[in-house]
Amino acid sequence: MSDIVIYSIITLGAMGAAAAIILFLVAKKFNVVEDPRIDLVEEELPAANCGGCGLPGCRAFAEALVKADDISELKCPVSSSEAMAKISEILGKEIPEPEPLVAVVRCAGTPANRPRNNIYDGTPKCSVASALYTGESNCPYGCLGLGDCVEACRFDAIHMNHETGLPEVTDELCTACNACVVECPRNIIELRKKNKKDRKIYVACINEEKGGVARKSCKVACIGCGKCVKACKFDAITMENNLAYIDPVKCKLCRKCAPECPTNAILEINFPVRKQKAGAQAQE
Amino acid sequence: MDQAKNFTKGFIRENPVFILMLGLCPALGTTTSAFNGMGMGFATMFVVLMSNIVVSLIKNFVPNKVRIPCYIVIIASFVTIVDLVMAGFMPALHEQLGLFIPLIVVNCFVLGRAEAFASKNTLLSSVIDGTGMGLGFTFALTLLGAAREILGSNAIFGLQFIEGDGMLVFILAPGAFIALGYLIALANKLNKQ
Amino acid sequence: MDKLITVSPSPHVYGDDTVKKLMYGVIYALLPAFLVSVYFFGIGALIVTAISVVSCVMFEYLIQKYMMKTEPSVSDGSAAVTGVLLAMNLPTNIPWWIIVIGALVAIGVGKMSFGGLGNNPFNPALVGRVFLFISFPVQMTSWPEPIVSRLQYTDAATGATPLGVIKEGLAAGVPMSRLAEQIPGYLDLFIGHLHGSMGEISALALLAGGIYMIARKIITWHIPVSIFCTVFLFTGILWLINPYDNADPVFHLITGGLVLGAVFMATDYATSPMTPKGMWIYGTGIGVITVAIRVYGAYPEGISFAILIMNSFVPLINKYVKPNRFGEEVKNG
Amino acid sequence: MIHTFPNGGVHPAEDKFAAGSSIKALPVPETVIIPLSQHIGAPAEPLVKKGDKVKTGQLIAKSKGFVSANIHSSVTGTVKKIDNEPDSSGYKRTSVVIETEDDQWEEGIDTGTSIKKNITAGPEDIITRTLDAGIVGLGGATFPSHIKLSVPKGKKAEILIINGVECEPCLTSDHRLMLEKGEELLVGVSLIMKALNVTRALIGIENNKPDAISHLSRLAQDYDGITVKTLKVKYPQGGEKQLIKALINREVPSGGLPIDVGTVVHNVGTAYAVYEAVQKNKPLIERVVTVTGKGVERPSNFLVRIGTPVKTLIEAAGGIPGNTGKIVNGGPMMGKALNNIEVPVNKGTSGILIIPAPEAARKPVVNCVRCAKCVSACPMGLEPHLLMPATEFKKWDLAEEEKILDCMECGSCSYICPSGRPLLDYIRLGKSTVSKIIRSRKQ
Amino acid sequence: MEYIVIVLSAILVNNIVLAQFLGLCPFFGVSSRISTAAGMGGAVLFVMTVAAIVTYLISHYILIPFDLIYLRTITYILVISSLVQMVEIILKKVSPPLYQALGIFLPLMTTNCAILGVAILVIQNEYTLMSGVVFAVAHSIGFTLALVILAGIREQLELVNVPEGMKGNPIILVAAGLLALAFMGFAGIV
Repeated sequence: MSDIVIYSIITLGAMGAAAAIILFLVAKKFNVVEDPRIDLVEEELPAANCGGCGLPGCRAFAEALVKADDISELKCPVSSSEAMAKISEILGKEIPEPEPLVAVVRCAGTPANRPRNNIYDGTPKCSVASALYTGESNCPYGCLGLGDCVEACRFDAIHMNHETGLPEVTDELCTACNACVVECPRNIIELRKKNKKDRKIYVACINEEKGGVARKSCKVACIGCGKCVKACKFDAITMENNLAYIDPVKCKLCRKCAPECPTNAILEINFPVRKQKAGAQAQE
Repeated sequence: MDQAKNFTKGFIRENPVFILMLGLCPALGTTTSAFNGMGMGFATMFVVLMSNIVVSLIKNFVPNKVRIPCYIVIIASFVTIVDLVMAGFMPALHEQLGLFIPLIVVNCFVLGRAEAFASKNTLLSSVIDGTGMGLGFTFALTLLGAAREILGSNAIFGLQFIEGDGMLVFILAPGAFIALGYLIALANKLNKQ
Repeated sequence: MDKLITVSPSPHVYGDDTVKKLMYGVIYALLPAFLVSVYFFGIGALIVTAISVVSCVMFEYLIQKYMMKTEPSVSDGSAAVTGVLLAMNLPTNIPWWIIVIGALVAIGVGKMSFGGLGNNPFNPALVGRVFLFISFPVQMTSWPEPIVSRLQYTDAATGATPLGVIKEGLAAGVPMSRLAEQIPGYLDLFIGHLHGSMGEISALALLAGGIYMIARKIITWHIPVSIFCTVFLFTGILWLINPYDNADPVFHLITGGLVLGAVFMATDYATSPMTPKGMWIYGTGIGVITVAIRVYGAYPEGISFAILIMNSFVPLINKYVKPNRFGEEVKNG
Repeated sequence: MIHTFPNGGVHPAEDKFAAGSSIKALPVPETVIIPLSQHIGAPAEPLVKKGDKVKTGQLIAKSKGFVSANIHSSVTGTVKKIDNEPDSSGYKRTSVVIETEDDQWEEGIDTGTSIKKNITAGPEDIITRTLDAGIVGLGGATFPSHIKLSVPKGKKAEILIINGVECEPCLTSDHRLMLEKGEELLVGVSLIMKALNVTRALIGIENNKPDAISHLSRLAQDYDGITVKTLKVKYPQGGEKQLIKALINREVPSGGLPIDVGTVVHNVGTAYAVYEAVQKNKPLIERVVTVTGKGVERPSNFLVRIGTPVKTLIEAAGGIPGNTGKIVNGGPMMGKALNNIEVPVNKGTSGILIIPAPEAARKPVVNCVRCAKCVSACPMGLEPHLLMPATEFKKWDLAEEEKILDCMECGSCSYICPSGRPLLDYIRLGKSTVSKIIRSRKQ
Repeated sequence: MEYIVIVLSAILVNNIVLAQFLGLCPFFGVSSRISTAAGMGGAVLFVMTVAAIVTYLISHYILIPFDLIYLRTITYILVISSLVQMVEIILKKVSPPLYQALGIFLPLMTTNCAILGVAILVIQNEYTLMSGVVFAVAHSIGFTLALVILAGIREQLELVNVPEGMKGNPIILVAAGLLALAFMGFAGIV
């Protein structure tokens, strides 16, 4: 019995020592200088080398983590979220908490406001329709209503309202990831500052045509009359290419501009109902 | 960490087979019947538990550079113990599981637990984690084994409930893949709810 | 103009082909083979086909409606084609519940799990057939006697297929010349008077269907022809080397499911290559594997497995065998 | 032996209803809208302003840059405004709107009908005249023609190919032009040959126009080096690359130009315009437009002043039929559907097609069955079934690898697809995205 | 002839992945791209062959003479893991391109049960060294074949809409199951 124990210990010990020495020598001789953070990150990983992350082994994953600008896409099925948090700490790749933003759809061209003059029968994608022509209305700037933004959203925060034919953003779910902004072929969606109680006030139109032309294709188009610019006390509204724009940073939410707009192109959302002229604000 | 949660996570939420897709080789290779699956599950569970204990005990003495080889040696020792014990006491089951007993050593689930959990947590947590995950693994293997046995030989734990042969294909390799595929789909669905 | 005009990207005209037309074309092409088997196997052929088609269509409908929650598209006829093809691959005395299992596997596992028509990497009917073949080897290999069993569904007198006779005979060391006496004459084999799966018996009727499909441009000739050529060549060489232990190439061509497989199963759109060059590789592969299984393997018949195996290579073939790109080889003449 | 290109192509119903109707000159319209960008390349720069009086044939906008073309007034009258007017896509482009008062031609333009066969101009003169006259490819591509007439350094043109294929179904404008202006056309071809310094020219015509083939063949006997070749009917034989392959069996390499294989391709309409510009000093202010469709009362070929609203043409052909579903600028395979018939005819308008409502609708889209019909229909040897999902799932690497940029947007794949899949819609999208990616990579 | 039997058996009939359930983690983990799958196959070919040789020598010259068969598992895994690490370090220095092509798969080898499994099988089947090498090479070819085929199917599935519930692992397992079903046709071929 003792023989077995002795032999086992000797053999294993000898092999272990041999392996260790060889590895040590080899590692010395063939040393390659690498980003030291890779090792640090690798230490936090489970070293299961299971390939579950889609990359061949934990080291490859660590390298990918070090290389990547945005590590939120890289996931290890074995590691806990604490480990990942620690890794992001090592890499310092946590994006600084930005000012909260929310996506806003700058078009109010419902079928009632913006009559259809043809039927689109192509692939139901805004990008396809936009490359082809102006869309089902005459407004070459307006929302095509085919939902590329809805598809782009990974957080289920944007949905098509089938009555208005326009997308609507659920503010609580919106992470301001910019995906819909990039996807919209007409640049209708904008990320704007998130205000208290999700209040917002903005020009729901990006039509740069001359007033008459814009008005002809859509009842609620901004016609570039400039009344809102005069009404604003904070210089928050600028007029460019026949189009008013409310700077979300300068805007103090005073609501002076909205009643001035002759076409109701300025939308106020989540404000208490106005005492006078309440009927005109049907946007809630 | 909440120990109860720590214990139960292995069943569905972080089930090594259904969710993490670890340890698939024994999960498919040994589950020709519910009993075989369970046997393999318990053997693996023993190794996970023991290696978790040892790793958690020695975690402060092992230099970081050589920790992986150390863990592998620890695991391999327990695997050898299981192998020898099973060969001695349950030769029939040992024969059935065959190659997959020594291969527990390369089951990335076992090493994963040692590295990801036991090397960073207390002894108690590690024991609970090892037991929970081990039971989850056993549960998965038993379930898969049961499904294959029911479909493949009209029996469960060896008890014939319908006369005649079942769908032989479920005892064979293709059935294993297909059955696990649908079980994972089911687990995903349950997990979502 | 009273109505609004339509606007869409070009082109503004479309060809006449629809998936529905193509699928029903396949069903029409299968009719002769079906009629021949009704002639030889009678009531069994009718029952097996009916159960198979109904259960395939039903499973597809139920899965689409209640599991995938999409608009059911069973009217396109693809489920019916799978049903008929599955039936064609079964003996006509097989118990009904086995057919239902086969249909569930074919449609549920083979087709709908991948997202339905066109997404499946393996031919659904063959998935169903091979699944049954491995699961229920006894029931799947007892072939009813042609003509005499016409009025019986199950419990008919059974016999072995010509390929089975040869496989067992050769394994037992009986020379080919003696075995030839135990199998029907070549004319019977060609018309379909033999033991076998419901739809595989009549090479003549199947070829007629194949010619119809090629004429209607439902399939191209490349796959069937490449399979036939490869099988003929391969078995021909074996036969020339050793005529005592190998059946002759004509026998191999007209027996078993070769014609059914080559014309109807291997040409399945979703699971066959996209280019003529790829089709030749695919067909040759099927031919070689079929003969290898028939001659060296454990099973007397190999075309089903061969097609499934080559199905798995199709993504690779499609990836590496591309159509002739215009302007790639500049030959100025 | 009747030639065609070997791989791909489809054969839609030809429906050449207007083939028998001779070219009629349409009266000068009351107002014309002349866009400043009727060609590929930079828009022309206006030379007139609001209130100016212009004469027919007067230069009103000058080409800006190398790839650009001159624009001439097609009527005599007063410039009403220079403003953004919708083009055939509905998007607005700068255009000159002229109210017609009279039809007085600019001095020096020969408006007579006699045929001037005698060529006196040298190669340089021919190119200059083409540039001055604002001639662009009249087959629909609207690429400025003078560029194609000047062979780049280091390259040599051997054969001139004249495209009389008119492979688009329904359209007949080139067919009628070949029948009625054959002599002028051949003089035009000789002029282009002289400009390019080549001795051989092939005119390719599909065999569904036997009258044009025999007419031109007979006339061509008097012209050195010009041969008429009969081609089998197959769409898209009018594509430059396919036509070159069909006629002289040379393949233009991927991303290359016809000149890379020693040829230059011009449309018959362009050849006729070159004749008019050089021999008659007449700028490009009118063209032949087919107005046709199943429900159209009088399918016709009109000689139309550039800038005439499409509506005027349709009315001249009998008005819009009651069951109209779609109005297409161009042929059914590559034409552009209009959402507004006030838009003007421009240099690239070869036809106006009116499609009845039942035929205007697309087929319902079902799963791809991988039937490979699109692969065998693609004249460029691409795999539309692969390019569409590559775009759909945003796999741009795959799309680029599979040569999505070689697609010529002929629409054969969408035409043939039994599943009604909008292959070309996606491929077009993929093309624009992939070329954007390539451009940004180069920077 | 013996070698042909070993080769055909290992590649087609008893395919290491599809029939023996070894090496499933990389089979599912590294089969998303054909190129990656091929790289992994190359790495497996190399490591499996070397591992089979080294473990054979250890078994025959250390374990059997000293009657230490029960140390098999522990010594093999030790040897394989050191071997893999050594090869990785050397490759990284000596041939960075090769390291890029193969080396990145090397860490996966330690926990690839196919490597250890084949090493044990070589001893269990009592092969000679030469047969053992053929066995290891054939098995790695079989592994690569299955891996590349599955990668092809997965690349194709990436371009279609798989139903929500089956997306990801389930459909890959089903595809692998059907692949195994197809490969059953080779039964009895040797």
